[in-house]
This record gives sequence, structure tokens and C-alpha cells, in this order.
Amino acid sequence: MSVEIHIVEGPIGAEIGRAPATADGTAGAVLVFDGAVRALEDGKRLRGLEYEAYEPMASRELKRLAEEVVAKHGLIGLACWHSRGLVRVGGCSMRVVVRSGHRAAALAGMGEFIDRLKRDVPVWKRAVWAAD
Amino acid sequence: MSVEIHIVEGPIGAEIGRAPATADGTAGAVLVFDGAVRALEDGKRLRGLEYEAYEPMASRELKRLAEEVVAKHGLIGLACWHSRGLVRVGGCSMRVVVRSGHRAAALAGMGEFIDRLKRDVPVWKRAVWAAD
Amino acid sequence: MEVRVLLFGPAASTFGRGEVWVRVRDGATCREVLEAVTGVAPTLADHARGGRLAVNHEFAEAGRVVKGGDEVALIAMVSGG
Amino acid sequence: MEVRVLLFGPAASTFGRGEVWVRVRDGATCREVLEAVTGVAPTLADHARGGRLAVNHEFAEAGRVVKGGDEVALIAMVSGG
Repeated sequence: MSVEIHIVEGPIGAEIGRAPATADGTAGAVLVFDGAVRALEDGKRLRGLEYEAYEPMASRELKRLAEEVVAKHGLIGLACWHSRGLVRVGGCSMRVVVRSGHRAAALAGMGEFIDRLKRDVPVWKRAVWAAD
Repeated sequence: MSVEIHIVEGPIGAEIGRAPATADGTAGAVLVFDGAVRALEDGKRLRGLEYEAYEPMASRELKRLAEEVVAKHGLIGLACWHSRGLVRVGGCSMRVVVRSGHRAAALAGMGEFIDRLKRDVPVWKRAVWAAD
Repeated sequence: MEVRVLLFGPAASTFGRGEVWVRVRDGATCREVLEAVTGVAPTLADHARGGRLAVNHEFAEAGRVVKGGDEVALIAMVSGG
Repeated sequence: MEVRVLLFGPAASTFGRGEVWVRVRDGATCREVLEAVTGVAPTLADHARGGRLAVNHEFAEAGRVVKGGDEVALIAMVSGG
């Protein structure tokens, strides 16, 4: 079982976390979630979202949460990258990679990780409007 | 709304379907599921899995299923690649990419698509043992 | 009427061939064809019970009439993905 | 005892600063600190009600005693991801 947490400046690059670590034949399911910044919020056009993290608490809570979810769902591993600072429209502000023996655990673990992240991890986002 | 179905020979390459099509700012969630061939089945060592598809019925059923899931969950799009022929241990035999405004629909749609695929799409796999 | 029923996956392995021929009355339904499969090949009984027939690449209702020239396939115990 | 409570996100925007100072008795609990925040800054009442205090980067129970030198933060309405 492995857990990886990264808070990164700005958007998360397309290649990050994509290594084909299934190659050892333990993971039957690899699930990758990308959270991306949408162009409109409440019908108004965004330039991007500005993310603020209270560190080191944010990383610690992410790690604790990842470890709990991995143990509860029997996952092989969970890795999370979360942005800090400005992420423009279309950019990726969060990537979560779950590796699991089977798909049901991967889907359930992913859902629980993201739900609890949004409730318990001290990260905030602020709209930066296109008009600003 | 867009739907894409591909039956491909052998394993699905790491780059397939990975284009950052979030860039237009409509998708807030992009979920990628990889089904990979595991090294052991019933404790016995595999060389790989041999996939058989009854075509064109398999592609038609995948397309019909994808359209139903996209409509039901209000997804932006769903793309599926499924292997035919031999996929060795560690290789990817299925990739499903779901694009959605929000994450809950992406997760629910992904779960339903894979569950129904395993029930309704005429594709079979056969173990090829390492010892054979 | 002679009807060819295509077999795949475990059903083909069990029967040892990728097709089975059955004799049914003209105007027979899918249900009768499935019963005839089990009559000809008792080892396929589980597959027939747990499976469905496809006619011309569409899943078919049990009451659908099979015509000469239809492509008939037993879709049982799929396991893709 | 004077306690500095760090603010983030919407709470910081609402208050106009990234911290608020409150005066509490020595040996005050997190609950008392939260109540003092609302006393000093009534606009933070919703944030305090829906939020939790972290002490030294760990979520703290309402009954936990705050000591001088502790780093205290109001974690309210997070919205990451």
C-alpha cells in the first residue's frame, strides 16, 4: 500500500501521475480523476480559480485521509496532487490516482476520498473573474 | 454530448484517450478508468488474457450503452476502448474516459457503464496461463 | 428448419466448437431454439439458462420468431473489461 | 490571554484580514475561543458555527484547552478540489 500527496504551484501537468504503474500485474483497476476549472460559475465568465492551502495542515490531512481510504477499501495505493495559486480555465487543479485489485473498490474509494477532501482538508478556492 | 467506441487489437496504449480535452472549460471532472490484466487468477500465474468480441454486435451494444449512460447522468461525453486478442499481464484491456460538469455524475456514470458492459456486451476473456 | 447458433467464450469451450445446429419447426421462437440447444447439447444447459439469444446482432425477446437466414448467437456469461 | 486566530478563504474575505485577535481567560477551551471570535467579529458568526478550530495544525475538540504559543486557525467552509 502506498500513499503520495503533493501540493503544487499552479495547474497540474497532463503527464503527472500517469506512469503505467500497472505493469507489475497487481492492479486490476486504475482510476484517475481530474478536477478542472470550468469557464462559467453562476453564469459569469471566469479567468480562473485561485487556490489557498493552509500548510502543513492541508498536506497532513490529505495524507491521513488517503491512508484511511486506502485501508478501508483495501486499495493498493492512492496518489493526490492539488494545486495552490492560480489555475486558469481548462487547467487541472486536482488529480487523484487510485490503484486497486478490482474496480468496485477503486470507484468507492475515489468517491469517498474526494467527498471527504472537500469537507475536511483546509484548501479554499476564490473565483478570479474574466472581467477583473 | 459525444460518444466514442473503439475495439482495438491487443493492449491499449498509455496515450490513447488522454488528450486534455478539458481545455474548453466545460468539463469540471474527467474520470479515466483503466482495466488491467493481473498476474494471478485463482492463485495461478497468468501470461495474459485473450479477449474475444462478437462484432459488430459488441461495438453496437457499447455504443447504445454509452449513449444511455451519457443521457441518464447528463455527461458531456464517454469514450471507451476495449481490447480484442491477447493482452499480457500488466497491459490495459479497457479504458473508459468520462467527461462531466461535476464529479458525482462522472463517478456514477462510470460505475454504471462498466457494470452494464460486463453484463450486456458480448465480449469474453480466456485465461492464458504462464505454464501453457 | 435447421438453425445454426453461434457460440462464444465458455460456451464454445464447453461444447468444443463455435457453433451448434438445431432442428426446430418453421416459425419457431427464440425460446424453442434455446430449448433445442439444450436438447442437442445438454452440457450447454447452464449457458442457455443464464444466457440470451441475439438475432442479427440484437438481443431478442424469448417470443421472437426465428427465420431462415437470421444470424443467431447464444450470448452467455459475458466477461469483458 | 490574547489568542490570534488565523482566517482563510471566505472567512478572511468577510473579515477583511487573515487573522483575528480575541481575549479569553487563561485555560479557555476551543469553544470559548470560537465564541470570542463571534463576539469580536459578528460577521464571522456563520463561519464559526459551520467551522472548526485547528490547534497546531490538527482539528481540535471543542473542549480542548488553548495554551499561549498554540497556533490557532478557523477552518470553515473549505472548498478544495
